[in-house]
Amino acid sequence: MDPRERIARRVAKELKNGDVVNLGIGMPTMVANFISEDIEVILQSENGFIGMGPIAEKDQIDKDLVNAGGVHVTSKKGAAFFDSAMSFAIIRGGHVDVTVLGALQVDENGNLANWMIPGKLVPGMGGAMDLVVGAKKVIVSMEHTAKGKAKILKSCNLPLTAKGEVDLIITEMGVIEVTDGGLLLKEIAPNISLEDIINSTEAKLIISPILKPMEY
Amino acid sequence: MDPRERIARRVAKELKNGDVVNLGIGMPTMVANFISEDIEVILQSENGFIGMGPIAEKDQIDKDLVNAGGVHVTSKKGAAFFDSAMSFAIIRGGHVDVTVLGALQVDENGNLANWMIPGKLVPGMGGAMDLVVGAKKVIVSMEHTAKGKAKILKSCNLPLTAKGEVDLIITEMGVIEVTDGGLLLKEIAPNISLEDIINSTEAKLIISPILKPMEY
Amino acid sequence: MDKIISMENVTAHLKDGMTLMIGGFLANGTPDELIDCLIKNNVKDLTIICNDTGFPDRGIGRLVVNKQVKKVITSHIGTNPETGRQMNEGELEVLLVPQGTLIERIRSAGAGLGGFLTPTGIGTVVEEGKEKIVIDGKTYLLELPIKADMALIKGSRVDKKGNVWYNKSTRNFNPIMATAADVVIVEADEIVEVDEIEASNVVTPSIFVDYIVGGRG
Amino acid sequence: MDKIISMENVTAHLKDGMTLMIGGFLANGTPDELIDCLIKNNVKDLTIICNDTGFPDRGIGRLVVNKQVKKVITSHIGTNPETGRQMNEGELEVLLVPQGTLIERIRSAGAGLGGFLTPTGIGTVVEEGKEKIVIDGKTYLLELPIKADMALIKGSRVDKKGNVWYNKSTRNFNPIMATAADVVIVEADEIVEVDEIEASNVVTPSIFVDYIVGGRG
Repeated sequence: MDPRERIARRVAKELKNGDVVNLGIGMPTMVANFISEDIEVILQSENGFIGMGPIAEKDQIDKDLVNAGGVHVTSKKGAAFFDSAMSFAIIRGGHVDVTVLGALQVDENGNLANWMIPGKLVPGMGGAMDLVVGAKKVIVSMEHTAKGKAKILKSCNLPLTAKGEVDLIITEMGVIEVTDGGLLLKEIAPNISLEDIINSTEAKLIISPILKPMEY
Repeated sequence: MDPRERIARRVAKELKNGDVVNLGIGMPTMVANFISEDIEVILQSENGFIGMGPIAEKDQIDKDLVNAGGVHVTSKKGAAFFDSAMSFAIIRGGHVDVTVLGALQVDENGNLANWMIPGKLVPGMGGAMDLVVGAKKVIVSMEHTAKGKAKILKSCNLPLTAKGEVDLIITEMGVIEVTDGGLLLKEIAPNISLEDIINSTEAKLIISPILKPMEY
Repeated sequence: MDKIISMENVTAHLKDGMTLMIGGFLANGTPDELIDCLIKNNVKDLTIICNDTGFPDRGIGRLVVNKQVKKVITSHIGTNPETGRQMNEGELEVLLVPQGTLIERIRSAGAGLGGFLTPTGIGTVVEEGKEKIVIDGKTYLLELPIKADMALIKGSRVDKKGNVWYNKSTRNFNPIMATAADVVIVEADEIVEVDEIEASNVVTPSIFVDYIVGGRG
Repeated sequence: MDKIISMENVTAHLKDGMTLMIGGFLANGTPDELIDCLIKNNVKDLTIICNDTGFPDRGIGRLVVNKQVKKVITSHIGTNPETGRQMNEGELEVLLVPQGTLIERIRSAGAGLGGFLTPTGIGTVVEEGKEKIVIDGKTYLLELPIKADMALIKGSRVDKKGNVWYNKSTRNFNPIMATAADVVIVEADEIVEVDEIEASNVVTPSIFVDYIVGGRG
């Protein structure tokens, strides 16, 4: 299985019935494909609606309906549209249960950097800063390293998206919880050794006494 | 003609085509009856709509439509309803051209007191403080005196509704503009002498060099 | 996730001493049956946040008359003489807030803001005890958010997921209050199937609504 | 008070150096014909306030590509490489603002507020130069209102008085921008008779709209 799919599948398991969830652009979007059919999750799209459905097939395209990535999507029964002020009232006001975002870097203190690389890539923060501050639970979903370099650091050195807001990090190697005491490794992927994950992580990992195999 | 009707008629002359107008409870409400048919004035009701029409006749009553006084009214073609946050965004944001309110006291500095008499009458300010601060033009419409006592004072002694926001005072005796130099009497009612109005006013009145008869 | 409950089931959520937001403007757009329920259960020592205290026999005023209210945070009490009487006798604490400031304070809580700056109330008793901040030479009051344990609101049409549409002037404080309380109960004039309210016409998205009770229509 | 004008008449209102708000989110709900008009007239040195700079060939990005923009205040430029290039070359000033803060700053201006306190941006470069205020032990940034000379917005249905209804995700920044500019021009997908939009479904009340131009639908 593709590592990105493994990550998306594992993130999907974090979602509970009734959760209001915002999925970031890219890999987090894949999470929608793996949500259990036994639960109902309400997807919020920060350009202004709840009840987002799958990407529109060619014959489903509605010129007036896109997601926050500008891609034509569908809406589910019971969807509701609103303006951007309401959208961010929902986001900042704690009415989103879970937000899932990618990261350039994340660190031991739950700091997140995902919006710019000075002198190189400056896309802008879009709604990410509000989402990370406002959502009740912040899940970073990403590949564990980038070109062999660690992304889970002692301390982020790229400009931050938010300070101390990350709750959970899910990669193809494992599941790490941000706790007051540091990064707690709770699950490890079946094909990965403790040594592998420790070597791929700059931050100190506390190994959970009840470390479990990561299930997708 | 009833003095209150004269006041309402004169206030109506201040309104221009296209004006968005909020009329306070009581006498200001009467102004609507005297707006020229040559112009279109849009009435805003702070409980949440524009396009307010006349009081509902018995067969026109809609249980879901009242004005800010709780009275069943009608709405005009092109009306629009909104919530209270939007209503006060309109009011405070300078999108109301004229507000017309009654007063307990008004003074030389354009201060207004119209929301309470300590130990006696404490109805609350409702939307008055926002209206007086937010509307582009504030017209006080009231009878010139209360039980023979002056209401236009050197300085209000009742708790203020707002400081220095009144633009124009219209009573059955005359029309007074609040200027940086003080209260400028611009129009005087036909049946009233200068002595009458000066004696009925505690504040100093500057008599306009082009004092005109007040027309209704 | 069936949100529709009976009025009897509302009772379990009511507690003496709660802070309640109640929608409506002079008894228009007020959830009357939920107020009946509060009266029937004689829930006491309530702090109520509302635009006004209605009339002695209509709207929120009935709770005042029935002496269930300890404190009211509101913009207007003039249409209910009983509120004024209890205030003067020291039986009821009344905090008067300008209407635009009151609704914005509620919105601020719902929107995750720490407060806002308003010109309303400068130079009046409203500014007492509040921080003043000057921006570009103009003075503003710093007003703080206000939230509640529960919001009781009234919707004209509510679909079974909890999306709400309000008819005409019944909207007033209702949709904003729905964003600023831990638990939100909407009393529906009419409960409709999902998608009977066009998605672009929904005013309160379903995620704000916890429970729906059917009104008398 | 006929608000409907031709695209030629829009020209008279355009000036080099203006500050413009333009609605839309990644070219969805953007007034494309009004952007055509800005391009045709080659209006220069614009300051543009917008959610994002769209794409090089779609949405607001076309004005960037055509070098008509001096400064842009926005939350995202990643989908338009030309914005980044001009920024890096020093040809274009870019001020990046978190999306929720940007829309709230616009709302704040339209609503007559002096600013608001937000937790967004604390501990990041966004806080540089801004006042921090602690409320109940939590730190917030004081963010200030932002207004424009003109707002160009897109409406799905606009009645002849100027009441606007937006379909689905085209709403985004449009209704809030309509409250915060001296002159507001709405490009309509469809112009309808007064009262064809039910009064309780109007999103932007007519009083905010100065001119209506008919779009291609």
